[in-house]
Amino acid sequence: MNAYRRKILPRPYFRNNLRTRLCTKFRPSQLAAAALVTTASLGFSSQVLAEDPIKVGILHSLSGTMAISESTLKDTVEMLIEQQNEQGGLLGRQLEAVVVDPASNWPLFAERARELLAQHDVDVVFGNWTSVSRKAVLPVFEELNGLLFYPVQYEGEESSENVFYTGAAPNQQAIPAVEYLLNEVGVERWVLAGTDYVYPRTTNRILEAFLKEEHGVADDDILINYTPFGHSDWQNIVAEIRRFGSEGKKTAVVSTINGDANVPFYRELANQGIDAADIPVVAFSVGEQELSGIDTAPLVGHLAAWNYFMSVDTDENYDFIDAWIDYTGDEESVTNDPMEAHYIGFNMWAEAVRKAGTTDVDAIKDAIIGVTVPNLTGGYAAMMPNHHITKPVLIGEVQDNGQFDIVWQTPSTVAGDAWSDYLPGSRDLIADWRAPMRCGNFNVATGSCGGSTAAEEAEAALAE
Amino acid sequence: MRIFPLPWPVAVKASAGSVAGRPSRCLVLLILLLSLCLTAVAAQAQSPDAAEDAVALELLEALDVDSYPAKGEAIDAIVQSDDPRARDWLSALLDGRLQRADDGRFVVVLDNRGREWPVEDALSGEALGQMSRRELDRIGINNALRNQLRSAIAVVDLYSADLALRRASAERLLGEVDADLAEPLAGVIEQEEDRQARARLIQALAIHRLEQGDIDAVADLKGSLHPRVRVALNRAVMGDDQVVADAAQAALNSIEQNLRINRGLETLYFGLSLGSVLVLAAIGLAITFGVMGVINMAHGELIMLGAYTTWAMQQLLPGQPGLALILSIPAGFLVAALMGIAIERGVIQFLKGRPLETLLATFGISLILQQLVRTGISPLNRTVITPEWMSGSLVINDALSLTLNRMVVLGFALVVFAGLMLVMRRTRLGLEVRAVTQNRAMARSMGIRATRVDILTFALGSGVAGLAGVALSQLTNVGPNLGQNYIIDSFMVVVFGGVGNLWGTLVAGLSLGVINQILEPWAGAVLAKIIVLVFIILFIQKRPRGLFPQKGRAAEG
Amino acid sequence: MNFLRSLADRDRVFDFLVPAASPVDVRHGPILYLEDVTVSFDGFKAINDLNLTIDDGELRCIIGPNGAGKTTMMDIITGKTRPDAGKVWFGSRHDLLTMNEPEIASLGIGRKFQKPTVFEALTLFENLELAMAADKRILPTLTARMTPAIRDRIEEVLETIGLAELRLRPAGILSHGQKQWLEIGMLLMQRPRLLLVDEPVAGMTEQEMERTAELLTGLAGKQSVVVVEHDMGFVRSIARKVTVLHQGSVLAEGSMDQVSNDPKVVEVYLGADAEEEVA
Amino acid sequence: MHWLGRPFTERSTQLFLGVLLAALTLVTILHVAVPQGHPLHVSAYTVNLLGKYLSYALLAVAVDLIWGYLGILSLGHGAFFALGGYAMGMYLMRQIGDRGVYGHPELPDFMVFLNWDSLPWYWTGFDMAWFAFIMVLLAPGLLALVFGFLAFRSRVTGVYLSIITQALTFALMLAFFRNEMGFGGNNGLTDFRDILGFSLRSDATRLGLFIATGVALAVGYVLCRAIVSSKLGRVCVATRDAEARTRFIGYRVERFQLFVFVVSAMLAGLAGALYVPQVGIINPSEFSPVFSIEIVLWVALGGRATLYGAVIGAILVNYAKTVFTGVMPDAWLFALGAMFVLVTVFLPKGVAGLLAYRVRRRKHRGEDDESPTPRGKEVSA
Repeated sequence: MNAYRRKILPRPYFRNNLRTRLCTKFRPSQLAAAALVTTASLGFSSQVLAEDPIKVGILHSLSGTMAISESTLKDTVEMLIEQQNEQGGLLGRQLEAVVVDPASNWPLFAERARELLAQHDVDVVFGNWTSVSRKAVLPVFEELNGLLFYPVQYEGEESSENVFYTGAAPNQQAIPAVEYLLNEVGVERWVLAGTDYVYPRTTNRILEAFLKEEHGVADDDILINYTPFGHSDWQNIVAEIRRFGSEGKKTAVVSTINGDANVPFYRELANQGIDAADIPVVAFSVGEQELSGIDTAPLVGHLAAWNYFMSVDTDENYDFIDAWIDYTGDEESVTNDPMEAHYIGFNMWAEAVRKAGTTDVDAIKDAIIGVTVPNLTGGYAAMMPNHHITKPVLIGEVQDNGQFDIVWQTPSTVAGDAWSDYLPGSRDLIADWRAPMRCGNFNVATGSCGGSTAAEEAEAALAE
Repeated sequence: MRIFPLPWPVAVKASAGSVAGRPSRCLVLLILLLSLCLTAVAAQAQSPDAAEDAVALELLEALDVDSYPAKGEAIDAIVQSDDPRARDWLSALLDGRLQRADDGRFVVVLDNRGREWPVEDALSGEALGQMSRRELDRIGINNALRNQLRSAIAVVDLYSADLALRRASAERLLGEVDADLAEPLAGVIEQEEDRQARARLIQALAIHRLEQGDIDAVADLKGSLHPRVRVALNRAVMGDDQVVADAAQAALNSIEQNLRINRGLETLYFGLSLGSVLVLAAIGLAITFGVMGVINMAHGELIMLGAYTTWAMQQLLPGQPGLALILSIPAGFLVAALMGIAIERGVIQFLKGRPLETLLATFGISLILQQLVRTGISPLNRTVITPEWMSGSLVINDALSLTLNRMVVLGFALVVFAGLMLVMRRTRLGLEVRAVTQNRAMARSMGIRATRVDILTFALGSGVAGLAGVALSQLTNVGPNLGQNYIIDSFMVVVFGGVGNLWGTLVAGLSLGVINQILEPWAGAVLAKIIVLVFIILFIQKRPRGLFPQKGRAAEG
Repeated sequence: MNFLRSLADRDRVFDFLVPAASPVDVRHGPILYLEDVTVSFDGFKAINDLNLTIDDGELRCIIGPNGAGKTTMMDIITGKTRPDAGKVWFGSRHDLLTMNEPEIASLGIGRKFQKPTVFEALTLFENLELAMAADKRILPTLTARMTPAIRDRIEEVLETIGLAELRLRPAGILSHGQKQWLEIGMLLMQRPRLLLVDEPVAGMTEQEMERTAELLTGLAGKQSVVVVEHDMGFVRSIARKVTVLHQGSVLAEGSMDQVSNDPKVVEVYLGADAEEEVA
Repeated sequence: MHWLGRPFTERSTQLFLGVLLAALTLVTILHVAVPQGHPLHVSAYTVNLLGKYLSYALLAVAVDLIWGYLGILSLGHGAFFALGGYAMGMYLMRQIGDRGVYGHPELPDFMVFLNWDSLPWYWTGFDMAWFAFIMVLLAPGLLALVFGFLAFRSRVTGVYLSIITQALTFALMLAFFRNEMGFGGNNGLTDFRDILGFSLRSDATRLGLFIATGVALAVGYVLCRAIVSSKLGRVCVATRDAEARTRFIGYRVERFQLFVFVVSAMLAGLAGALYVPQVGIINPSEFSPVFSIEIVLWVALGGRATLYGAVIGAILVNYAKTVFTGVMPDAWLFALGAMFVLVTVFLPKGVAGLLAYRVRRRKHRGEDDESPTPRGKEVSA
């Protein structure tokens, strides 16, 4: 515990904690006084902070349901900070990690984000996994003008001045995967199965529009299905997929099923005799980390689309894996796509700090656009003006060792698209945070930023 | 030039551009010869001489190119060379294990876990020890090649001595027979002795005949529930020949009728299987809650412990998942029962007669147990392997097959239930438990050690939760959150069935499962669950004591 | 369907829809009238064709061996248990079988349980306050104020049951006998027409028993009192008329002397006990 | 004396209100008057945090009212809290107007996102503050009325009631997770801009919300105190300890239970409504049964049937949570779990009981004045 504490704790926290312990031992008669001291101690930590190191906030859940996925990302950022410090830090200053635990609780994410920015005065934050947690912290980052690097694939439809999206947007994962199935596998019927939350909903809407508009797929040939989080009884749904796929046309499942629900899903597929050769499943949320906790036998041959696989055969990747295994001390530990996203995000931020010569948020925001750093798949990632990055898209086939066999890859990198071309609401929107536009939702049809004119026009239309 | 008939649509598509001539009967014979020779040569284990190695190396070299069409030709070349190692190469290539080391040697990777992989020489078959994955380059294939490889291996299997392989082959041929294959197929049907494989092959041929407009084929297809048959009949209905279309329509109608019945049966099975999971999860609770009146919120975590025991057993006995699973049944019971005793002695005995307080205290225990597993083992899910005999499904007919793992769980649930009934009805412990439940003071004065009975009852209920965990490890994730997903459902089942009534729990669990599965296709998974919950809430308001309330004076109070 | 109907059963929620309780009509004879009442639990007939009549102002003792159906009879009268067959009338106007417990209570039937149940966390004063006959609907209860008249009435009852000194102590600290008295006091606060008292002296000392006997005899005349008791000495000391229950129906009825000389009674019940009494 | 005025004559209420007022004033002064950087300055972050604790405290008071005094252990009070929160969240969503990313004048972003073309009917009216604020009380109140009516009428009490309240909040959680419901699914409602015309991103508004929560807590506390010290409160205690007896002396117990249950649900709704603008998001996880059980722990730790104990418990546990999850995230669940066990086994009267015991011992040393512990009802008494 001690080593752990030393590793993750900024020093002021200790003092704060000591104080807390002292003041919880109040007597009844001193209730009011204790309350006062407690209150003061809560607001205390910002004053004792030393000005010297550059502070890197880490906002990943270390407890609760999301700890499964997020705690390794915390370790990743800590490893990157350690590596950076070994190289002499940045601008001659050391980096210091400030770790807080939002405990998989969305309101707590907002509170912790505020703590990082307002109390600890961190220079940059790496964090979040779920969309809802990002949505929860977004107003805080905008209000307090912080920097957030968000490393997970997401539904798009967002571009904030203060957030950098290093994970895939739908056009960097879902659409290439579907194109692969169309062109290489010859799929004609589609099952879009997902967990009922915003990422699958949006992705499936985009895919539905894409399939219908671009490839003339009929309504009857698309089956959309949503299940709750952690769904474990897949019998009916798999039976439906089986029937849907037995109409004589090649069928594939595009799965945006989240986390825990996947194991029972694939098991049921295998048990009902659905083979990857008959009906392949391409998943957007199943990576090495998820595979490490399950019996991979039923999954072998199914597909996943990511921007990185641990099995990528490049030296950068092997170096990264070696460093990661050394850092965790666990020969079995795996790397995955969001880790690579943090790797890219961290290097981009470091590069921008060097370029700007300061950690000042506004300076970084300007400097980082256009920054290009190597990714782990043998190419380069560039920060686009819409705060998304360029990524290659890889399709991998699950192997029995829990790794992916890469079967297809986009010829070049794809730039992330904040606003999907396939959704009516966002078709006309673009994001560009360079001067003079500086706008996250510029409407090219009306030529204005944000909704104000759109609203006026809508009202005018109503008046007519 | 290709030598195999390529029955799969994608494979056909992949080869469409290059196929010069369709495979003919002599090619099939060639395959037959090839397969015979493969087995014969392999049996003699002759080591090929150097000249052969040079040829073989050339064959493999041809694979290590960038162009996929070139690789396809290289695969054909390997098939045509009657090298005895060809089949091993092809399957290694299919699995992505055929790789090339930096020194140019071709190797087969034996195990690709970790960073260092054990490999053997692809030509000589001698073990080369471990190689770093950095030194190796995989020979990549794409889907078209994968299908080509599978076709190549599978058509060979049609002539295999292994019955299972032949059956699988026949299955695959359904709807894929073309004119070139039709003729030799008739010969194969003649030769085939296995009824099942034979019936399949006849159907496969009939589909082809139907496509050719042969009305007699409808008779061969009538009554088959196989989706491919249905597709073929559907096509015939759409076809130009009115007579054939009418016959096909008639056959189709009877098939549809049959399918509806099968779907009904399938839904019933799904419901019973879901119900059996609910019963398993709830039945331990029916004992601790129903008989002792203890609200054990840590019940879910006891289930989780059972599941983790299964995982631990499989770790202890690597390579024998089935044995480990069977051994986990007593082990899971024991672990959960011991934990139950600890909980009873440590907390619950101090809270006698304060059910709401036990609820809070055991909830605290559940949090501790969860976190214990998270920090002690891992926050990640654990891999529990499904043994061979529990994978797959029992095929009743082409439209109805029952998944084996769920069938085993269903049977297991019934066995556990019967066992519990026996314990409660036929043993001294059961008698004492019932006595203590009804009148504690009186039972004590009769010389029954009530404390001991409490401990044993709680251990029994907890142990059964452990058994549920063992079963659930075969259906769902084994992770720290496992228990949480079942606790509310378990309480619902017990309360719905009537507290203190094991039969009630069984009936409630199974019926809730069936209701849920009937609702699901119609309302969707989430809504179905909400409807069931609301139904139970309303039901409890109407009949606060559940389906089978305890009667009599004692219950009136 | 039943569910919908029960939703329509509005008078259970809205007080103002309930007709005000009408006073008990005893002009045509008895205050409590049970006819051919039968109830069974799992096939066991706890009450079997029971007929019983209590007159206004009477003090009646009911005795009988264990399992004779004494407590079940009380449950039926107070609406806790529904009989399978028979009639139960309170006065000549109220069919008790159509009413629930609070309705029956507000008609003026008070019950003291075998095991004394008082509100242990509340003071004696508050126990009595709650029991007092008053408007027991929600808003009147919420806005109820303590008036001198109420206080006097409570003090009066506290004096009657002899617990005035303890008025501000929680009822949980009382001894067993004191709880019995407090419970009787609570019944008095309700100004009931009929008091059902279940084994009032079980576990009491000799003095406590005497005091209880005084209390109960003092009540008779103003209220009708039905006492169920095991203790023969106590019954003898207060009884005017005694009913003997056996296997759920009336075995004998009359004065204590008549009953104890009835050979049937002696045979089934008094046999052993009577000898003890004599000794 | 008027029933509402009665609490002000009680010493514990005076003390409670005094401490609360002092705390509110002190925080306000330290926040506004003391310059930033001064060690005694209370930051906006802290004010916000304290505001959250206070709304939790109000929620705990609501739970204590029915659990402490009526013996009804609701494991679904999170549902009423969340409903109040959603009512407020819907108002705040409507206040965004056309400032959403898509610039739609009426529809919230998530509806545009999911291709809805008009507001669902149940969203109408929420653009008006008065309507939304009424719904904050009405929505949870109505749910409590219907649910309680059915439950108490059939005498579902004790453990059974706890279990079905848990099922209720679980069912609601599943329902609100559904995107078709029109409440934003898993993401819930977020990205609020302003409330009653004040920007939610300004420190002054935050202070205002903190004070408003404090006032709401005071009002809720006094209301609950007035109820429990009226005759109705004594009927509640009587019901808790001996439900059958209460019925026999002529009280329609189910109506009293229903009345207090509805009041408690409305208070919980109010707490939720004050919570949402301070944390900036409302999503279905507030419906999770675990949260509801945690509320009960606050009350148990603070001390049942005291009201002020609930406040102490809520603040204590949440402060501990803030500190622990920052310092030792792994240890937090252990600590929380241990608290559940230790409090129920060793500290049945909670912190308040401990305080009261000390005070009493100091007052009359040696005098035996142990009042009986309030206990939950037996499964089948």
